[in-house]
This record gives sequence, C-alpha cells and structure tokens, in this order.
Amino acid sequence: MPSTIRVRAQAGDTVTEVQALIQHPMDSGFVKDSNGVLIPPHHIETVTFEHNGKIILTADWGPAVSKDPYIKFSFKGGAKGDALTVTWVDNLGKTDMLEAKLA
Amino acid sequence: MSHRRTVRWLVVLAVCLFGGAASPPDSSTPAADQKAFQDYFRSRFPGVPFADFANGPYAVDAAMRKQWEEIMQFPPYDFALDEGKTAFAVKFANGKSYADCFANGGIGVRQNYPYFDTKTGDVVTLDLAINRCREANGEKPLKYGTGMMASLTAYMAETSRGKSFDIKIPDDPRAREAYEAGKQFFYTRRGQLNFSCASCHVTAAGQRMRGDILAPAIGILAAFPIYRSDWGSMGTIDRRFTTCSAQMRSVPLPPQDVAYRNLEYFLSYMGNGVPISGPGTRP
Amino acid sequence: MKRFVVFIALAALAAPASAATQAEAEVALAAAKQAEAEAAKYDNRWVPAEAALKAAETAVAQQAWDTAVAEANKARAMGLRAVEQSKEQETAWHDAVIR
Amino acid sequence: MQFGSADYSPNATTRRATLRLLALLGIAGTAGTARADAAPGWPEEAFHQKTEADAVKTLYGKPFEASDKVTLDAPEIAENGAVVPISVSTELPGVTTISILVPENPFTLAASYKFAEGTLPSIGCRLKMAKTSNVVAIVESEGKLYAASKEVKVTLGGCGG
Repeated sequence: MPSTIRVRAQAGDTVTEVQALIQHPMDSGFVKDSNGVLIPPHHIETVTFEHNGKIILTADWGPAVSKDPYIKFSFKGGAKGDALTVTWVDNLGKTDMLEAKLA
Repeated sequence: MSHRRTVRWLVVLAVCLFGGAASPPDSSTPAADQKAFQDYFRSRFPGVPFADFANGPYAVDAAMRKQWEEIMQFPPYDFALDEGKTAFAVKFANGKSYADCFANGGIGVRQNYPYFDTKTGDVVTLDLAINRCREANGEKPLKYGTGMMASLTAYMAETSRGKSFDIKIPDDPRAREAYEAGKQFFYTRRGQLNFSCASCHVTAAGQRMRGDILAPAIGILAAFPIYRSDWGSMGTIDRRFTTCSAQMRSVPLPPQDVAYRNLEYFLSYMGNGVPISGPGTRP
Repeated sequence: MKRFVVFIALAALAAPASAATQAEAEVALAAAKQAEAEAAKYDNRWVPAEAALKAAETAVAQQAWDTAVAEANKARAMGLRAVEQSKEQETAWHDAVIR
Repeated sequence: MQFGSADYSPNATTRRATLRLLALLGIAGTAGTARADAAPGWPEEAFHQKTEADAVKTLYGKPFEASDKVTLDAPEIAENGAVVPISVSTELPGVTTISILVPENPFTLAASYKFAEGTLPSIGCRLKMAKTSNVVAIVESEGKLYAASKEVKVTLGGCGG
C-alpha cells in the first residue's frame, strides 16, 4: 500500500521549504451521507514534522481542515539528504508516518 | 441581432426545404464548424491565449486562477496519478499490459482520443479503449467515472501534457454521423431546466452560475480527469457528463453511452489545437 | 417561464382525486410509464418525473391509491412535457449552433 | 449515477508509528490508557468552542490585539468553501504559534501550529468554510497575541467547472 503522506522538501541556501499532502477524508461530523445519515467525525488531530529527529513544526487540526490536507512551511538550515519525518494521528487513533530525504 | 435573425430564417428555410426531418443535416462541414467554434471563443475572450482554454474557468477568471495556482502547488490528484502510474505498469494475468494495447505504449497518446474506429463503427474514448484492452486480455472491465479508471486516465493524460487535441473525422459516413449526433446533443436542450450543454458553456461561458464560473466549451475536456473539490475525489469525463445531465434535471445516461461518446467526439474535435492539461483540479 | 406555467397547470390538473381505486391507480401508473418511455427515446427523462414515477410505484405497492394516482399523473405530465420539449428541439437546436 | 469516493485506508496503522508519535509528544509509556487512541496534546476543548472569544480564551487564556504585522492571505470569494487556500505570515519576532479561526464555522478554531526555533513564522493550508465568514489569524509572538482578519465570501457551488 502506498503512503498516505506526500512530501516535497527542497533545501535552499538558507531555508528549506516543505510542502506536504496527506490523503485523509477529514470528515467533519456535520455532513450527511446520501441516506441522510450523519457521517461521524474522522479527522487528523495532529501532524508532526521532524528534521533529523528534532520537531520543527506541530500542526493541531480540527475538522475544518480540508479533505486531503495540505501544509506548507519553511525552516532554517537543512541540507540535501537530511531526514524529514512526517507523522499524523487522527481522532480514531489511526496514524501514518513517512521518512523522506531533503532534496 | 440581425445576424442571429438571418441565421434563424435560414434555419426555418432549411427546415421547410428538408421537410422538417428529425434532424436535418447541417450544411456546414466539421472543419467549418470547428473554425466558427474557435473563432467564437477567441473573440469572446480576446485576452485568453488559445492554449489556456485547457484550464477551463481559470482561463477566464483571475481571482479563481490565483486559488487554483495555490492548489496546483500540491494538487490533490497526486495520489490518483501515482496509483495510475503503478497500475499502468502492472501486467495482466496473461503477461500482457496496457502498453500492448496502445500506440507508443500508451505514453503521450491522450490527445488522439476519442477516435472513430472504422472497424467497429463507433467512437472509442480513452476510457473505453482501456476497458476494451482489459477485456481483450481476459480482465474484468473497470467501473467508469472514478476510482482506478480516473487514476489510469490521469496517468495517461499526464504523459500527454502539452500535446494538442488532434481528433480526426475519417472519411466514413458513420464517423460523420457520430460527429453530427454529438453536435446535436451539445446544442439540444433537455431536462426540466431546459438547458443544453451550450446554454452554460457557450452562451453563459465565463459567467457565474451560483458560485461557480462556467468554463468555456472550447478545450473543456483537456483537463480531464479532474479532482473536483465539490466531489472531494477524482472524476472522469463520464462523471462530469452525468453530473451535468443531473444538474439540468435530466436523468443521466449510462457512462460511455453512445450519445455521451459522440458528444465527447464532437467536443474534443472542437478543441483541436488546445493542449492536454490533465489531470486537473476544479472547484 | 411559459414552460413553468404549463408545468404548474398540468401539475394542478394532477391534484389527487379523492378515494381513487386500485384500477385508477394502475391506469395512471401505466400512462406515466408510457410517457416516460417515450421521453427515454429522446434521452430526455426528467429527474423529477422519474422521482414521481418511483413514488407512484411505491404508493401502488403500499395500496395508497390516491397518492399513486397523484404521483403518476405528475410523472405523466412531466413525461409528456419532456417529449414535447424534445420534439421542439429536433429542429430548434440548429438555432443555437455557433456559425 | 452514484460514484463512490476514494478508498481511504491509512495502512500504516503500525505500532511503531503510534509509539513514535507518543514518544514525540512526550508521553511515552502511556500507551494503553483511555486516550491513547487520540492525539495526545491535541487541544480538544479549544477545538470545540463556538465563538472567537471562547476559542482564543480556551487555547491561550489571554487577549489579542489587531496588528498590521500579521499578513493573512485569503481569497475574497472562495471558489469552493470545501477548499479555501489560506496563508499566514508575520515579521514579528519570537513566534511560537499561529492559529487560524473561522468564526462562522460550527467550531471556530480550524488549525493551530506550533513553531520550533528556526522554523519561519509562515504557514499555508487549505480550510473548509461552511459559509461567508471572517478568517482570523492569531500569531503568538514573544508571549503576546496579534491578529489579522479578512472576510472570505462563500457561495453555493456545484455547477461550473
């Protein structure tokens, strides 16, 4: 099975730009299905980004984050080949993790 | 508009001459239709470079374009694209693969679909070709509209980006019939709301329909399959046609119905010269 | 607009007849099905017509004859209107062609 | 015609990933407790507040002031309320968190980001908006809160494209 996490991270001269896309329904709990039954909330609560084992960004998300969520940020330092780890956990306790290398 | 009135009189005259038959043949040729169609959109949207019609509503609305560009920084179809690429390479049980069914191994050929098959006598869309390939190799056909069919067509479109639609109408009366049927479908009003495809994508193109900007008909299929935020998932041309029908309060036809295939044939031919941009994203 | 007026007028005609019989419901349903089949020949069944037809079938199954007649008449009226629309469009579409 | 949606099966519900996350969030050894199935440290109460004031109070417990040093980029008219691109950045120093609020949504707080030293105070994301609303960005800089807001119009979609 392919990862639910997609990362693009490019190390620049001074900063590294990180973009990530996560495959997740992000059901808010406010939407009904075609039978009129409320779809229970199912959304990511926390995403953590680590650079060489050190946390650089933590995202806490509610159900208002769009389906297949996207995030973009930058950090100082970071060299080609460094490890970037992305981990998410949702309200049902499901989780996924991806270890990428900076390009 | 006197031009319009003249046209109307000519139509009335034509109807009289041809006795008002079910669908009197239009005297114009596909090539003349195409020129008129493209000229219409060029003059309607003079600021839009022709190739940009591949980007649908984003070609004609700057504010929407900005949001699209943000989405395209990491487009949500990325997962489907990867899935399609992987699936495309997988061998069937008999050892063959999709590549064996298509010219150039299926790479960079999207712009030639749909084509008229003079052997089978019908219009073959890319989606249909994929399923005919599967069936010819003893595999079950895929469900049309979304899922794996969207992923495979996404990958095949992606390998064809920048190549212009190059739809041909062979010298075969059946091909011409399919074209004419597609043309008639495009301009025919149906459904409780009494809309035709042209009502939205010609007459009202570039205008707002509820919250959305209506895409110009020219090149409108270049971006397919698309990830629509409204769907929250991928959809093929079938999915778009069926939802268009439903929005006009007309019961959708089955995916790949001959009427939809003919429509795709006509519409793609009108867009000859517009580059493939799929897979795409739309609101 | 005119179409809507016609539609509403037809819908009004389809107002439930009180205490319809099973026979009346079945006749109405058959007529509705026929109209929808005709519309289907033009690839032009209307979504609400199909919905009314389904409602009529459900009502027949539940022996709710009044509802069945009302829904069937609604479906038939819309089915006929769709056929009329399609016949009109057989020539009218030429008017819309970009030339 | 009913089209199914994509199949989501976050496969890697691995023990390793879970443990790693728990460890990351500094609560190693708590696996097996009642809340072990949700993200530890996720500010649940703040995410359930229905007004801007309550959300900020629950999350931060202190007031905020408007600042032109907070840059909030959001469209004037969302092309689809389901996917509204939002970005927030600031030139303020010592930024530790940035939160984004949508007061007209059922729950006001949409997202909250914690920045480590060396991470630039700038974030881009995509949010759902139920209807036309202000979007409020709150930046925590050297312990103080600064805000910017912008109205985003959300109209009914479902037709074009």
